[in-house]
Amino acid sequence: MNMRKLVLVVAALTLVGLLGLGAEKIKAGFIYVGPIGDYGWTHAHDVARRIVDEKYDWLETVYIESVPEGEVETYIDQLVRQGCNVIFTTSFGFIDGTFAAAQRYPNVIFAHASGFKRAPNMATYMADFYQVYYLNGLMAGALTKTGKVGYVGAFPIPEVKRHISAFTIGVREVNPTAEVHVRWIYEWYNPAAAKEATEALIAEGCDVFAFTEDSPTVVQVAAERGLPSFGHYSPMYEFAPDYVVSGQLVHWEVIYDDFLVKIHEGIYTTRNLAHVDYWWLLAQGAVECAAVPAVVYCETACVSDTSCACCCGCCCEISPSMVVNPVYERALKDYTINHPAFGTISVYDLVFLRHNQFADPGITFDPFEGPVYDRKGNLVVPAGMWMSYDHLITMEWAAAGVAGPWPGEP
Amino acid sequence: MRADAGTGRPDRRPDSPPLVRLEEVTKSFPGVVANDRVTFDVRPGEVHALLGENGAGKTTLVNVLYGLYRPDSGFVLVRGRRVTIRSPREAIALGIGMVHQHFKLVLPHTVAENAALGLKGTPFWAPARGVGRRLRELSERYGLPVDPDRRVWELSAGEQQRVEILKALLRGAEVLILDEPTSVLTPQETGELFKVLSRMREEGHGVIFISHKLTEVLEVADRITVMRRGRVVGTVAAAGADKPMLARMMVGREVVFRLTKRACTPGDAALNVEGIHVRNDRGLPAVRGVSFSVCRGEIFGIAGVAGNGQRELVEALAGLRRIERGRVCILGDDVTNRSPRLLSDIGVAHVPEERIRMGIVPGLSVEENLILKRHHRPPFCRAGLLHPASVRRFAQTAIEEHGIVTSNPKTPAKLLSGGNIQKLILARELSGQPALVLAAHPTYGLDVGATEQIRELLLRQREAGAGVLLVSEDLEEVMELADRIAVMFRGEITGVVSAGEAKREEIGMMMAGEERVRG
Amino acid sequence: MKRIGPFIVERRLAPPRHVVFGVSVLAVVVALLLAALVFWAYGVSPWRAYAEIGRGTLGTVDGLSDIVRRAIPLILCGVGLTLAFRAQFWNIGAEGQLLAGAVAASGVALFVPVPDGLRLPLMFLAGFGAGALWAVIPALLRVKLQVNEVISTLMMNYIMAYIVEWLVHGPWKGPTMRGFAYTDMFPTAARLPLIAGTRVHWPTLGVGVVAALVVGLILSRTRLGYEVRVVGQSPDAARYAGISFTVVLSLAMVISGGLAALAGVGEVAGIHWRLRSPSHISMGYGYTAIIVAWLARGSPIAAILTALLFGLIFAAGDLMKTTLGLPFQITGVFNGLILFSLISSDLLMYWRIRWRRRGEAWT
Amino acid sequence: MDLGWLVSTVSRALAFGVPLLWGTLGEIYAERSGVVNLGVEGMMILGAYAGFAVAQTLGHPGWGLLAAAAVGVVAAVWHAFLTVTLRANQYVSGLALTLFGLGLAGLLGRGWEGRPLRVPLGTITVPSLAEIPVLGPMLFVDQTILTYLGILLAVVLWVVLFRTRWGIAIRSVGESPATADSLGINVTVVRYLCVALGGLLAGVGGGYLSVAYRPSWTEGMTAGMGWIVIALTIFASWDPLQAIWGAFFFGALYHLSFRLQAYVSPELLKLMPYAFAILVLAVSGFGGARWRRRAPGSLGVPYVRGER
Repeated sequence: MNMRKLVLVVAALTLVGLLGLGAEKIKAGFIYVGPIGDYGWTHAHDVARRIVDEKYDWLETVYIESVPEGEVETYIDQLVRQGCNVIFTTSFGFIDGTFAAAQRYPNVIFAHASGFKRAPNMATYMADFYQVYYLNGLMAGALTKTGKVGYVGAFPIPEVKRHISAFTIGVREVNPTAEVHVRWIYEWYNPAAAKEATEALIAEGCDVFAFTEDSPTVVQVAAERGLPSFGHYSPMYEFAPDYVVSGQLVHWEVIYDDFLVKIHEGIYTTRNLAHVDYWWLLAQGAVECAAVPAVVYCETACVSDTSCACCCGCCCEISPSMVVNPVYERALKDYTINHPAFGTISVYDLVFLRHNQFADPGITFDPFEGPVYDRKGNLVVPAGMWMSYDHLITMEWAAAGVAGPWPGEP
Repeated sequence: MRADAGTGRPDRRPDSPPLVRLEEVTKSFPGVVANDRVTFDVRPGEVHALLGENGAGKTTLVNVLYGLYRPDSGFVLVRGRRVTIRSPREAIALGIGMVHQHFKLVLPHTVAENAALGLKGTPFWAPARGVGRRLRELSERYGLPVDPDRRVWELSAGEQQRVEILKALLRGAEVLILDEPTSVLTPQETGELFKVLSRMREEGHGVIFISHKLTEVLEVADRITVMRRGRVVGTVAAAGADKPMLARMMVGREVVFRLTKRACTPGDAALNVEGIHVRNDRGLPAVRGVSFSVCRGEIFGIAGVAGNGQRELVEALAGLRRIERGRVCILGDDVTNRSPRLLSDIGVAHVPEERIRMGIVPGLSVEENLILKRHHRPPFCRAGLLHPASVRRFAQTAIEEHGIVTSNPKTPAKLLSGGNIQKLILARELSGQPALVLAAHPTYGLDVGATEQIRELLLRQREAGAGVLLVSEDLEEVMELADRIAVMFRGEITGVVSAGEAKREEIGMMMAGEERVRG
Repeated sequence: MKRIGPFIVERRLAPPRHVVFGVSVLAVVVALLLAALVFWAYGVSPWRAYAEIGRGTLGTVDGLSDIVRRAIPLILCGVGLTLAFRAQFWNIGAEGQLLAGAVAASGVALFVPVPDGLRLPLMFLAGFGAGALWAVIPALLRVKLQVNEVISTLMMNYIMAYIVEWLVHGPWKGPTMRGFAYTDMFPTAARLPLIAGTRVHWPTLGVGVVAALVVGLILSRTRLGYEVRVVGQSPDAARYAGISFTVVLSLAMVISGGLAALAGVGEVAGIHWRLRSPSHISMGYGYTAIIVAWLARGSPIAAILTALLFGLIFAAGDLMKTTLGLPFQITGVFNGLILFSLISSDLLMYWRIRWRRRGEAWT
Repeated sequence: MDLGWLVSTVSRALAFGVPLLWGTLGEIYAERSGVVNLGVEGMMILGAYAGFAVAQTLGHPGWGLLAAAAVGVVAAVWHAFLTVTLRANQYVSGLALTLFGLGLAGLLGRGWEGRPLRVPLGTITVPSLAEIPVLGPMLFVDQTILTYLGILLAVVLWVVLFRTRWGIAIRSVGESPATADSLGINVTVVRYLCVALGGLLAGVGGGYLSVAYRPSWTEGMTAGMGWIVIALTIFASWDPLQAIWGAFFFGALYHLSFRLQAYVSPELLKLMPYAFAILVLAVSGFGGARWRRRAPGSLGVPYVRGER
């Protein structure tokens, strides 16, 4: 008797809780692995947080930066105690702690970036760049004169390897003999190492650069030598306006916006997230191929440092994105190739053509469209096939044309 | 330079005004009054000796004069003017120079660099070159030959002393303080030093000569001031003084060092040393082919000026220093280069030269220090565990037997007085019937009472059948205690004589390496 | 002896225990006052800050358990360091030794086939061994080749950190981690039990407390402890007494490094359940333990208390980040301040200040 | 192997070796006077922070370097106060300085994080010398003025140390402070000055990182260089001239860890400077007393007048 009453009360409370969650204010906590002042990953997440925070009245956000991976549970505890009902953890290393916390706090919604463990109240999300890197690769292939393109990688993990291979496939598509030389710095954020790695690549004769590292170091070092490069993560055009050809930009706010609105509307609850996995690319607008981003939120008092720098006083006009730096427009238009699919075409046109294929909600092309051979000559993607999602996020092989160390190469 | 100015007639009038005068100086340290209303002066052209036992307060007094200590009360007059000397720099500026007992030299530097250190008027660039030139002039004038470009650590003690004197002269010292200058010199070198001092006297310098050796003081000084326990006992003219009188003033009673010493009954060899070679800390040969033997029931004395290899010899015998060549046998067993622990276990006692640095662990308690050598053996240690009750029992006995003055066996050893520390070491080393006692400078720096007690103890060991190797700089002590005396010079034994037939002069010559006597 | 106004300042040779304690507490208080200035400069009222910290750490079970959890590695490293410091062996390498323990424990957890019941004990054993081995190298380098241990242990921290990096990027990279640089999760049998409702891995805590007691006994009641003290206080006397530096320093470092390594075992088996990048395994526990041992003045028992104090500071640092919105670097500033005021207070212990008695001279 | 390798390696070694060289020269002076300062890392990071913040605010790298030097001096004088005046343990004080410096610089630098410096210290090309084949591009292109100033400074500091009155005083204070004191050298002043000089040079070394080498502020951007400096000081036998090639040798190692990545595991290359420091110390431990590179006689020992 008593027991049944208890069950009823609990059920009622849970229901009220769930409904309430849908209707009332959301307090979202963000846990970052790095300092918000880096120029990459954490910074981008924080910019996105501020954008969504400004956008919705029903949303309140808090964040904690520089959280060691093993300590994430402690901080989740504290956020829950502060009343957060949605918690984003933004580093792969938070995977165990977030998953454990999701078990302990069944009434809190968790979302973990870049991971693969999910639960009824824990989703995963990722905005990936490999399509953008491919587009950048096309341009790099056209711009290199020495036939050597430099790439400074942070860690030899599948994410970065995927980017390098996509980039290399792009380079090879327009310049079949070019090589992509890779150096690892084994850190997400180490300007000194990035500089020395770039110098090492320059010494080897590389003359175009791309990278995965959270600072504009590579761009600046290359620019000092008058060499073009591609920005990464944040807009880096302003650091070297004459030398940033294009770049990869992220828009985490697109994912956060979607996710939080769906919670607010009661679509996502603490019970139905086990299969919610955002893998958003160009088509969803979570990433962008550009030297300068398209949209600038200026009515909301300087949300992005970069927009601030270029239009101080926050009287920004909404400008179209700069996909290709005009400085390099000529060179890319003059570089024509005989493409197996499109015949004679300038690289400039090819970039936009491919871009449109990616941006098409139906996505009609993938950089890893078979046949793809790794650099040891093995066929890794059969002709006509695309890579599966699982294959993409676990890939370890290096595409043909990659030169340099490749730890963990199969 | 003041030294250049004083080339006129030496001024030896006894009534000429003093160069410096210390008036009623009192200086105390925690627990001890080192100087108690001391008045002392030195006039131009005189050597004024400051005589007293170790710890009488001589060094403290001159340290006050040299600005190293500030007096608690009293004051200093230089050429009649009252001055406050806050630092050696000010003392130097006032024309006071000092040669410390332990030389204040920077060993890795050259002679010229040492001389240039802190010297006013040296050129900024390449100071060593300019000073070297002046050094050569001065050494010629005062008869102090030394090469300015040599590294100080390569020099002998006598040469290092010359550098110190030159340093003072270079700084225009009118008053030169020499603290125990002869303790590191051979008799011959001492003679040379005395010649230099008379040269300085002729040039009008005042010299303060600190010593506890009566003979020397009588030989070199014009006036003698005797200190005891921080006070001045009296000042006498050297011309009217003699040894017994000075000794009485110094010690406060008639000195009779009469130890009852039974005739030696040498037994088997306790120690056999065959042609050993040992290097010093700098890797240079310090002991070169030394051979001798010590019998049980015998005290074998080693005399010689410090720094001629005695320290290295003793350390080698105690297992603390590698023997490069040669053989050491104790009680007939070859123990060459065995560990100190093994040697100690087979009955070698070692009373080390540096008793505070090596002989005790200052922070550990008295009782813990008493088991230093035997802490690893029963009854103090079983299966790796210490046995506090046995330690306590052993300590209480030792403290009583040797009259170690300590409030409590748990007191840190560093709080004991020098004499008590040495008693602690002897209590530890002589417990358990050692077969061989290595005693290095066992009475150095101790007061008369403790000295006698310790000599007594060594004789008792001899009678109990131990072989005793006694190393001392104090020739009197060696002659008094030892049955046979060896003299070391430059790492070799220049000769062995039996105590009965030894003459001071003969040993003195041997200490200078002059003569070899078979014995 | 000096006179300052009506006071006499005298040197003392051996400060009594209560003076040592009083001065140490005073040092911590001074550091807290200095830290209050930092708070104030940051626009946070120091009162509020300390009140929040007090409430958030000492006032809740979560807070208390967090203090203890952070204190566990500090106890183990700190206790080990007191032993090394008593031998005057400046082991700055607890961080590297901790990582060595983490590596060995991970190796056993992931790759050694043993029955489940034996897995954890074996992990502790292997961890101790690895830390001991890593720590004995600088001891031997010092005894045999006169290599300054401050330099060698410091450099070996970096070397071990790179070895861990290499392992997680290379041979030990977990097949289930989708290429990320982590090892796989430990099997359940290789995870330490926690006190219910907290993240305190109590077996390691127990090991730490026992280690403190054992090291305390070693120091006071064993031949090794005696020899450690002799070597530390007077190397010349140790040589004279025939104590083998090789044996004593090696053993002291075996224990010191082994205990630091146990802290590493506790971290991977109790918190992370895997090996990961070194900067995430240890929050600089090995370095903080130096302060822990220093503040404990060489007493392993006192190291438990000082470790808890620094556990509190770590926990307070977390709290400052979340509730006061202060940046995390403030913990480093804090630790630096405490260390500064501690070492400055050392001198204080050796001076006694008392009123000038009537009749004592002025100068 | 072609000359290009050599040219780029030497050139990069010079660029990366600069902070090491400046820091080491400073530490040599501090240690020559008898004071170990393990706070180099802390002084460098404070210098890096101050250099960046001031250069960014005032818009000229020169001011930044001046500020870096000043901050280094302040930090070093603090160390000197603790170790010389209060006679605290030099090792622990240095560690505290490093902890404190890293924390404080991180705290203050939060607002500046990641932002590139507006006006970095430019590189220079030495006219006419740059034309020399091989040597020109190797030594006279793409270096900042601090590279040459550093080498010049090393020579000057060597001359001062071994050929002037001041040098004799400094070395004597480090070998035997009692002797120096007895001859009227003010040990305290000499030690303060040498430690302060050490801080000044370490500060400039740190400033170079944030103003010239990588013109931006990053938390912890010294990344263990301070410890390499400590090792280098020993490696160079406390000799400013030997510090030159020591610093550039370690600089080359760092560069090569990226150049040789394809052939050697990068972790192995990165731990090389640290392993090498231990190795050098161990090797110099062989061969007995005569061969040993001698540390200043009273290194790490506080001086107390009249203490016996």
